[in-house]
Amino acid sequence: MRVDLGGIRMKNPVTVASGTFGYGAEYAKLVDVTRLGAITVKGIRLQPWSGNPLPRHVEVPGGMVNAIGLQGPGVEGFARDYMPFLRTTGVPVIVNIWGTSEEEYAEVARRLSEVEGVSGLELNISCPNVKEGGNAFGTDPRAVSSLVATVRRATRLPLMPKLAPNVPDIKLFVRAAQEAGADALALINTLPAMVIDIETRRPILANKVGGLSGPAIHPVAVKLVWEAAQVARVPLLAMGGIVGPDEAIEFLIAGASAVAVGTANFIDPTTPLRVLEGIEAYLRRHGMNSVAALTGSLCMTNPATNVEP
Amino acid sequence: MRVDLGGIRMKNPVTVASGTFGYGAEYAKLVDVTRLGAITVKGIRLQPWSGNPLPRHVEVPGGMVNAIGLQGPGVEGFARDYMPFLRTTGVPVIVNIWGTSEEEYAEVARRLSEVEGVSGLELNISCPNVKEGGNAFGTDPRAVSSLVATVRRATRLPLMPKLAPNVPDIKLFVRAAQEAGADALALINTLPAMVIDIETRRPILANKVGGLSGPAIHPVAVKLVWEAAQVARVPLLAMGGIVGPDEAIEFLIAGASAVAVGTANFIDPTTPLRVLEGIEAYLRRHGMNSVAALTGSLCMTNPATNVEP
Amino acid sequence: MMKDVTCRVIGQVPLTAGYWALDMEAPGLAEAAQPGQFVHVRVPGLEPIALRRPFSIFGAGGTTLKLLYKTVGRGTAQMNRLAPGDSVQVIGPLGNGFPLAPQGEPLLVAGGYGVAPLAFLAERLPTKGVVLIGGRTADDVLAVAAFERLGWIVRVATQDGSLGETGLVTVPLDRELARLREAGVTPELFSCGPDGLLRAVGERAIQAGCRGWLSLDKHMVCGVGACLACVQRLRREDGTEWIGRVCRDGPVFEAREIVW
Amino acid sequence: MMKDVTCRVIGQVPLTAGYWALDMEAPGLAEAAQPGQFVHVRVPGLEPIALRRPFSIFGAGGTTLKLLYKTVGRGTAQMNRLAPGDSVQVIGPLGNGFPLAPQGEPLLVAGGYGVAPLAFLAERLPTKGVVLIGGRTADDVLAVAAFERLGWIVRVATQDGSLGETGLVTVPLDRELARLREAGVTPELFSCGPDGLLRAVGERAIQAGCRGWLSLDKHMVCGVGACLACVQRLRREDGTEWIGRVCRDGPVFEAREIVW
Ligand SMILES: Cc1cc2nc3c(=O)[nH]c(=O)nc-3n(C[C@H](O)[C@H](O)[C@H](O)COP(=O)(O)OP(=O)(O)OC[C@H]3O[C@@H](n4cnc5c(N)ncnc54)[C@H](O)[C@@H]3O)c2cc1C
Ligand SMILES: Cc1cc2nc3c(=O)[nH]c(=O)nc-3n(C[C@H](O)[C@H](O)[C@H](O)COP(=O)(O)OP(=O)(O)OC[C@H]3O[C@@H](n4cnc5c(N)ncnc54)[C@H](O)[C@@H]3O)c2cc1C
Ligand SMILES: Cc1cc2nc3c(=O)[nH]c(=O)nc-3n(C[C@H](O)[C@H](O)[C@H](O)COP(=O)(O)O)c2cc1C
Ligand SMILES: Cc1cc2nc3c(=O)[nH]c(=O)nc-3n(C[C@H](O)[C@H](O)[C@H](O)COP(=O)(O)O)c2cc1C
Ligand code: FES
Ligand code: FES
Repeated sequence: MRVDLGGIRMKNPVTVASGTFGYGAEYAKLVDVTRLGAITVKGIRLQPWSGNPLPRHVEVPGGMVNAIGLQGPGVEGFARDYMPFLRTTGVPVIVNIWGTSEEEYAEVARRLSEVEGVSGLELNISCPNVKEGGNAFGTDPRAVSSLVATVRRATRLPLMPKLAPNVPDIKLFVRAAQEAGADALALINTLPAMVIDIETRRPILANKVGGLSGPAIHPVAVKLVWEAAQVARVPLLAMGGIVGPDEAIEFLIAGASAVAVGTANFIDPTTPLRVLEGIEAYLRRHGMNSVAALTGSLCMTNPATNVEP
Repeated sequence: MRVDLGGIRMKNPVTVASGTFGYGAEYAKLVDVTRLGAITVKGIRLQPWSGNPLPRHVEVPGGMVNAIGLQGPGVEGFARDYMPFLRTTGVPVIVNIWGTSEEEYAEVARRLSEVEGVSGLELNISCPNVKEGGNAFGTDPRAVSSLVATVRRATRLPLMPKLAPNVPDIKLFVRAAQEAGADALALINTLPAMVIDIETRRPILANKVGGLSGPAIHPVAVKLVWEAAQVARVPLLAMGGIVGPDEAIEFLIAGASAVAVGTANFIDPTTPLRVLEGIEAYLRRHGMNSVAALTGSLCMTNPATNVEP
Repeated sequence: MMKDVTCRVIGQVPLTAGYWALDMEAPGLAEAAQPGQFVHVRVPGLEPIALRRPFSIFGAGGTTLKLLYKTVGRGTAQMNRLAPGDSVQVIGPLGNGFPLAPQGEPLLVAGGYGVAPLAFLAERLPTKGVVLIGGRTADDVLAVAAFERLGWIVRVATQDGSLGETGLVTVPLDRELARLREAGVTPELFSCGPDGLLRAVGERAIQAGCRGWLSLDKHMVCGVGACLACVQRLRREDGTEWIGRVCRDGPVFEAREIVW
Repeated sequence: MMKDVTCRVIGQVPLTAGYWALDMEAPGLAEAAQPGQFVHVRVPGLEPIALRRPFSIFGAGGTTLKLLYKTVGRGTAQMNRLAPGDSVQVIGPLGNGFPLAPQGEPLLVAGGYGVAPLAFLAERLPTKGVVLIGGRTADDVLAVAAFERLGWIVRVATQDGSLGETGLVTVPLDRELARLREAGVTPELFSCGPDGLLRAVGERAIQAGCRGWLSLDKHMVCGVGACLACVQRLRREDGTEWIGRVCRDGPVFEAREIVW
């Protein structure tokens, strides 16, 4: 079940999605986090950041919309308060990072490179919930290229940009990121979304807009992962709407090397382990001896059918 | 309840989404279609078109993914076989049109301008299910601009481009379309999506990819409608995930002048009429005497709360 | 004339493993139902936006509508929970049924839950004949007693030999056809089942020079012809082809119409 | 120590209009429960991905976990259907409860379903005192008998005057505080209810120079501190501010900690 996610050596292909599993410690009493392939933590910028006002989330059919706004303790706070526990898990730690300028991203990467136990960086260039940083960087291939190149120079850690889903052609971004030195790619982040309270006629989220996650976005994510896989020369970490093994296996077949469980953690914290066991069972049942055998195994020829209209 | 949708005079703000209500006649035995604000028919190109092989749809959480592929009878077939019934309804008929070249779009528009009873054209530049035409036109503002200008020259009918949702900045497309002569704008079309059968490891849809519709996409649609309304000088027709009055009212508050019910027709064909009655009741309850009072009434200041983190 | 009716469940009974017979009060719908037509069911308990499920009409008498269904997925599994008094939204009757004035001696060929429309047909046809029922195992052979009660001769074939003769139902079909041919009787075939069976029945109808009415099972969305999810390439008498909507133009087609 | 437990419903009873008391077998969870802690309930029958709903622990004895809830939306409406024997996934006990060794004379102030944690607290506090219950109408006044059975003095205020005195619960609160002040007794306030009430109670605690324990009701997602949906700006003793997670660092805070 081993997977090498662009230098992040995972003992299995299942991690958690940034922002849905805190800093690993919060769920550790409910889930054996040492069984995860990696732990991906909430987005971190250089300094502590207070995020958006409340309400920060709203439930919608098929998922939720959130606008947490990347609240976090900053690099120092993270290293001091959360890394000690994370190191005890023995599991690779992927840190999701962001900034409001290329320099900030680079500086965060530089500092985290010196923190013991950090295994890789997920570059968040696709958060719909902050004005600067986030989605603005992620929706212009040149900006992605320039940002990834800058951060690349600042660290030797495996670098995994997390692409924005709200683009017409994800392939441009895959190429831009990998040519600029990305070791892996993560997708997808939440879809920009909005929910209005029709009685008050105000947006429910204090931030007005937020990001849609959960099963609602799964078919969109599969399409993007599959499309990305057409041109990706680096491994893909897929996420978006995984609630059990089936959605994860879809991602692997579409071309992902590993998967991350997000929103489902909130409802059933054992989801990542169920997904893991389900993938194992699937591989056994289909006589496959590695995740790699499943990755990108999508067969594009339809079976002979009488289905031509 | 009257609404002027860029020259399409609707007696109320509720229509049906193209492709989900056939050519009006199919549901006429179940629903009093004469009560609709307009009837929007399935996409039509110049010649008959056979669409995609089967399977053409798959059910997913929060909706469905379809890849019908714009099967249709062509302009002549439509005018001959379906317009006679539509004319008897006395309801404005909006024809959804497409082509594989600017010339084809223009020619379809030209011919439909001569068909009695056609009240407006919805320009489908955002269908994810056909190779040419559709989404390719809709994701490049220059292509949109050029196409709309060309079709504009071909017809005096109200022209309503239907924008693609999978773009980082919908405002560019709103501006491009209205500057090129659009009278109204429709959004959103389905989100590009894919579903894989994990046992056969094949895409479920014969077309491989399709479009996600239903409640799953509603918060995404609200965000895009709201954003479009920031720069739109023409009325907006909003759709995506309406299942009852509430989702429709959200769209109106976000800035739409009218709404279209899509996927929900398949589950409950009375949805458009329920939506209509719900909007009426809402206006009454809030002492508003026109739909226009609701359109764009979103209040962006949050109530004073203790919610700063 | 199709209607959107709120039906009340009268009751349902499990038949063989996985198969159920469901009776509902469907006033205004049941009276209009013809054999071969179907209904589109909004399964209570699925998410509000779950698609409707299509089922052939298994029987209709007075205001009672009868369905026979096999539990194959989440919708039918949910239907297992329906209890007397429950409300179910049903659209129907939909589509075009079987012709009820056959020109030949009726020979019915059912595969699995394909017996459903044929049992209703057997009830309404003016003449009785033979019905052939095929299934994988004995569990897939339904409604034998119902056909016999109506005076039909039933022959069963199962692939595993657990009921009737062993093998595909086309084996007794070919025997029946040979018998009728020898007797100089023109048969008229009526079939419902998986595509493979329908195709085989259709080929035999063409070969025998008789009419063969096939009820197609396509995944559906709207059920009324509005969405184009259920299309089938068809051939007109003049040989030109067109694309029909199984829900509206079918689900019953004559063997020669279908371009497989 | 929080646990993810499959609970079995023992039963539930409707209280006043819209309010229910729900008892479940929660082995491993109930034993550890402390007043002021809460549980995170996966409501059966909602879509699989519906968020969990947080509820204060209304009582815990042996392996039995008691909740008291008000029907306010689709989750709680669905909970009304829970029947004995049903399984419910529950995570808990979560958060930090009330201190159980008060320095002053306990004075409890409940608003609506805010009685839930206070009733559990009343059971576990070493000394009895007065509990003030406020509500819009008589229907919003719960658990009076339970408090009285435990030896607490109950005073009720309703906004419409349908039970107890008319007006906000802060009126009897001010009277109680005056009485205690005159008697030279330092009170210790414990409150749960809507933000407006908590704020009013907190202000009075600060004014009276006593401790005031407030249990906050914030919308939650994870319930364990992982998502940052439920944050609250807080003040340390040294005056510096920080952002706490109500689910993990609360839901109970001392009045002076909270930056409203
Ligand atoms: C005209 C017609 C008549 C039918 N009559 C009967 C009948 O009398 N008895 C009976 O048991 N079944 C009948 N079927 C098949 C029945 O519709 C499916 O078995 C049922 O929809 C499966 O639903 P599910 O949720 O249990 O399965 P799932 O596989 O969970 O369903 C997923 C989706 O696929 C569709 N689907 C799955 N299988 C089929 C299928 N075989 N045909 C059409 N759609 C399918 C469902 O409607 C749903 O949209 C008929 C189908 C058609 C088109
Ligand atoms: C720590 C804590 C303890 C609570 N204890 C109790 C209790 O003992 N008894 C009781 O009746 N209620 C209690 N509540 C409130 C209870 O959680 C909500 O009433 C319930 O979640 C409403 O769910 P719904 O689906 O019926 O409402 P909906 O409005 O349909 O819910 C929509 C979403 O909003 C959330 N939500 C709605 N209202 C609240 C609220 N007041 N607080 C938090 N989230 C909310 C829901 O959890 C859900 O995610 C408590 C809340 C918190 C945070
Ligand atoms: C509450 C919440 C917080 C999130 N925070 C972050 C974040 O800090 N950085 C980031 O890159 N993505 C963040 N995401 C996005 C997720 O990592 C993930 O990409 C997305 O939720 C899709 O997966 P899902 O559908 O399984 O939740 C967050 C998502 C949620 C729901
Ligand atoms: C089966 C189906 C067919 C569709 N056909 C068309 C079409 O021909 N032209 C078009 O512009 N949009 C088409 N659409 C998109 C809808 O008009 C609508 O934009 C979309 O479904 C979102 O609305 P909904 O969520 O309410 O369904 C189709 C959608 C569905 C589900
Ligand atoms: S199911 Fe919609 S056209 Fe047949
Ligand atoms: S609910 Fe997730 S941090 Fe409190």
